[in-house]
Amino acid sequence: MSDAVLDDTSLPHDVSTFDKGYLGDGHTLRSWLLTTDHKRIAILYALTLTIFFFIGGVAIALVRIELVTPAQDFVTADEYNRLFTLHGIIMVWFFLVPSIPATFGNFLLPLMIGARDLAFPRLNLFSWYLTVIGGAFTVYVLLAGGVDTGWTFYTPYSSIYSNSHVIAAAIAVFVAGFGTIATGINFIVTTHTMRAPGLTWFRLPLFVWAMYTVSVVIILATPVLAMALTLMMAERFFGVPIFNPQGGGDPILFQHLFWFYSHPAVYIMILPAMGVVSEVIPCFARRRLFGYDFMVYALVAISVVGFFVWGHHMFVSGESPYANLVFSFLSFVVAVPSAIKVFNWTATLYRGQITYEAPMLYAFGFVGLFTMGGLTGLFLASIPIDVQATDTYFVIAHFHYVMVGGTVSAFFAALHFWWSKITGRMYPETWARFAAVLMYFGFNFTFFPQFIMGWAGMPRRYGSYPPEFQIYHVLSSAGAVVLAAAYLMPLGYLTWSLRWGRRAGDNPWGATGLEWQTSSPPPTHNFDKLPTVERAPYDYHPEGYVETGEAARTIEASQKGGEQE
Amino acid sequence: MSAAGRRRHDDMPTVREIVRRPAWVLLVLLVALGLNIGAAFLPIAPFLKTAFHLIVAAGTVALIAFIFMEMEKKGPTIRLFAAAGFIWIAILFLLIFSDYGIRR
Amino acid sequence: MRHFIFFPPEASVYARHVDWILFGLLGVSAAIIGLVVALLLVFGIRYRRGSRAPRGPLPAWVSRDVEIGWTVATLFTFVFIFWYATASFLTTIGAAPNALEIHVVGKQWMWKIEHSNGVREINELHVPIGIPVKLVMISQDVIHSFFLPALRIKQDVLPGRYTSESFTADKTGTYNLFCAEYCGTDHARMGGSIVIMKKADYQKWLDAQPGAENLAGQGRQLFVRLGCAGCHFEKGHRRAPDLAGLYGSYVELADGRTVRADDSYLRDSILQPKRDIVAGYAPIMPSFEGTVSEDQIFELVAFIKSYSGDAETTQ
Amino acid sequence: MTAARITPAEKAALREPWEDIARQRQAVELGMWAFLASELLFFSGLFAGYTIYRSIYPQAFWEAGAETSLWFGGANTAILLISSAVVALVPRAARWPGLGRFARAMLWIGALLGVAFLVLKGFEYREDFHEHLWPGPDFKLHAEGAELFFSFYWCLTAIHAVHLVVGICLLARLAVAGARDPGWFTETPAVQATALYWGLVDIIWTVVFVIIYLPGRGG
Repeated sequence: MSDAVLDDTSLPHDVSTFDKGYLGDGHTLRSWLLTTDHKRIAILYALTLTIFFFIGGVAIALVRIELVTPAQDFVTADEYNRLFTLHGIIMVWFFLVPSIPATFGNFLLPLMIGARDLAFPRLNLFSWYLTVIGGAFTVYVLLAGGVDTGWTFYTPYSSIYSNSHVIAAAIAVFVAGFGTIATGINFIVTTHTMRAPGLTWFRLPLFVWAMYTVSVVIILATPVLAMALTLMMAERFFGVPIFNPQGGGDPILFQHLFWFYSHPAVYIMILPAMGVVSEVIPCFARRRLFGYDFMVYALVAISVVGFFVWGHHMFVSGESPYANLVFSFLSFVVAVPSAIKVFNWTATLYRGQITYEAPMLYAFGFVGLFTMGGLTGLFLASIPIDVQATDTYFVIAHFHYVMVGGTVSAFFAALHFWWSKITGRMYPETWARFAAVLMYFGFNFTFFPQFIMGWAGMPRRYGSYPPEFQIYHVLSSAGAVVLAAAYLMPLGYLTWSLRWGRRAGDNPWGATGLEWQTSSPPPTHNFDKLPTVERAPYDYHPEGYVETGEAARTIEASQKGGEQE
Repeated sequence: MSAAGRRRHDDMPTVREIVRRPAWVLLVLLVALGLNIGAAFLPIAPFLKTAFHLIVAAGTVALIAFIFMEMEKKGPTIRLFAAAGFIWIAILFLLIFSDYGIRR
Repeated sequence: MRHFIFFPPEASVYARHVDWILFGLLGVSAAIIGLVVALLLVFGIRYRRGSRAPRGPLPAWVSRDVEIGWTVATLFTFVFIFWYATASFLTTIGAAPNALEIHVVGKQWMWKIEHSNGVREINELHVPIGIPVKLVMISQDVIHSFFLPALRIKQDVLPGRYTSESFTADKTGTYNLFCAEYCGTDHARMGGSIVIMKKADYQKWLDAQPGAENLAGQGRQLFVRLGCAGCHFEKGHRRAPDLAGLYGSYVELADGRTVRADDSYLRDSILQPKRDIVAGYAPIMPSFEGTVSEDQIFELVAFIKSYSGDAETTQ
Repeated sequence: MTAARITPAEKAALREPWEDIARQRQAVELGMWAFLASELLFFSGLFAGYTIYRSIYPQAFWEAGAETSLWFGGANTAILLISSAVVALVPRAARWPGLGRFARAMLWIGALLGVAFLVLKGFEYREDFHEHLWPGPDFKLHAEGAELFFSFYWCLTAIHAVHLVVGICLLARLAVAGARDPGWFTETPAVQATALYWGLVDIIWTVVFVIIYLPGRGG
């Protein structure tokens, strides 16, 4: 309000605001740091998360250099432990968990449901600040010398034995956790109360469904982690025995509470990715999403049943064998809806008019890698296999297939798909396709060898290892170089496109979502006239496919009402 | 009962009308508290006492939620979210005791 | 050691069994991923933009029936895998009755191993083939995990509580032993090897070890030194429960519960004597927490296990 | 949906991006309930831990429970029940301009009762320290597990007290802001939200009281 004086857009002669949309609405630092516009907050998040992604990336680059040789020769054992811990903490809580919801969810959720903003814009800004404060604690930990507990903070190592900055790291996670809870509440309320007229629940795009279900998971799971960390900190700081066996406590209890959050956290990471892919594939296949209803049910099922399976992280922990049986069974059950989603994406291609722009390539990559990740999840759900594979590189490979192959691929799919909406510019297609393919191969190159060495017995979190595993580590490190290049490329060409990219029309993909009905980039108030909705989502129709010059293609006339069901 | 839409001055309840129901509920809650404390001193098996305490506590929680927090007047969505909190605690307890309940 | 490993050696029947489950899962996964990739490729090429393949809406029933079809098929497949994998897990619960018991103490950052005849080793575990072995394990500090990839077994080793793992090796050789649960600075060095030997070689190895009394004997000396004998060996009016034949029996406690006197019970009774008080006795026993180490507790328990009451009382 | 006829009071209470106070109120209420569900899960970790250890060390928990001060606990429970009844009157009254003063008086009474709770709690803590009920080397009880009981005692009551402090601040803030702008006070969703939060603080305490103060009484 008070910064209107500084705000050059309030001057009537500034013509550039007309087509710069929300980006033109103030250029001062203050206009960004105090903004309540969900789109600008999304940009703030994107920048923050990019920084953390690269800090986490540097950490793991050092780890991969160390692992080229079997001996501990590049960094010391303590430094190595701090590096992989930092990588884990940053990547999980400061990239993967907030990645798609806080950036694309923030940017797109109101646009997709035809709202002016999220329900609580100031809370939204506050959640960004919480993430930044949490991030500041992480940076403090980094500068002060690091933390060496692994991202899992297992007691009693974390609560008693570690000599590193455990409390600061736990506070970082705690604070950032409340940032995501705030975002989750905001998304839930927005989806419930701010949908455009006519936009019934079963007309919502799946991305919105994904944001909604993931928000429910966030608000119900994250507080349990917060309490687990609080108790761990209480034990470390005040010496009250809670997980300490010397006072009669049980260290396994921490694991239960931790995984009650951290297994659903995997779904916090992957559900938004599923939402993205469910938008991209129908658009580039020009085809209504196959089995929309089932896709919705699958999302809901995953988000609920995802809470029942945490014990499969603890098959060798000393958990009761009968609990192992229960958790193993439930883990197989939760794989069913994931499989349904994969089949539905595939079936969406049937009778489509498929083109292969970069977002579609990333989405294909996602389906392939997620399928691999999901199927290896079945290995880990079956007890005898898990006993051998857990805490080895098999697990590392498995969850990187899901989180990096899955979530990060989808993140890049989303980045390219909505880049024109966010910035008003097109990215360079050739470069982007190249990066997408490179990422796919670099990823498999890096992580596939880890399945083999994991099954052969290579434990995780080892800075030195028996020489028979060296070949796999060398392969993996070489692949990581390719992967790093594939991550750096978009940073280059997307930045380039901000200035020199082709100006995009409002709807370059001819997509059907409401977000494409406003200008690119959208005005601060999102829609000049709030839309009403009369159709089911993904109203693509391959028969009526026409190409219209600049805005690559549109689907206009055909939408006369090809309702099928 | 609930004042939907625009409110006119002549609809305004008296303080007495507003206070009556919560006051009765408070009385019940205080009596329940007294019962609970009293029951703690009865010479019966500990688990029976604990069960009684928990039942009384559940009643207290329900009264606070439904009357004081006006859950009685809320739509299904809000009830669903309130219920979700309790259901998820039940999930946590149920599955955590699938370990602790049969460990030894 | 070898310089390349593609598939871990299989040193027990159980390991080969686990590998068959692995192959089964690999087969199913290969089929599923093959299907998905094939569909992606076939649809992706056939229905590329502008191709001549026929298009048009699907009949409404297709979606529903296909959907239900693959949901049920997936569920069935997964439940089948669950059953297949779990069935073999169930057979591993509970060790053979006359297993060779070996005690393992994990500490930052080494494995201390005690054989029942008193032989001790560090970061090396020698076992014979063909005899069931049961490892009873405990940690002195943080959580560790005793991982023998060649036997496909792994079990976390906890502070304050015994865990165990069992195996019957059937292939001689030297194989990796790792700590698989992150335990601090030298986690990566907390390992060594398991040496699986022919029975005769094993006996030879045992005999070559520096002579020591067996574990129960060491436990007996400790028992006397700590003053336990004063109460537990007393004749006539006893202040403490009789230990003869105690192991494995059921004990009635003062609060009405009945517990089985197993390793954990004995350990708890030494460290936290006030927790499970035997019916009819006053809670007068002091705690030995901090006085005895985990390996000494193994000795005491071994002694109590072997004690049948025929021996002489105090010395 | 008659956005045209917005009263000044509604205008004061409306926040971006809302145009209709009734919908804004619905949204805030839903958000608050979602937050309360989240808060319940926050405490669930403590409750689960307590229950597990109590099942492992029933006797020690029973003995340790007897060491807590039932007088303080009972009085505090009564205070909190009264305060939640008082605060429950606020949203019922605040809607009517004529009852604004009454509603604000109830807010202050609720806040004062909250402060009274904290003061009693402070005395109780002091007594506990004197009796060596803080887990550590000179802890009063010897039974294995009694320290765990008191770990949970301190964590539960302290974390609850933090929530209570937040609640008192919210009540006071609402009362002050309501006095400054009585029109806003009749319309703002903050009234309902604050009352809900206070209700949750009371719900949590109800359970804490039962599991902390009642075990071990009467031999």
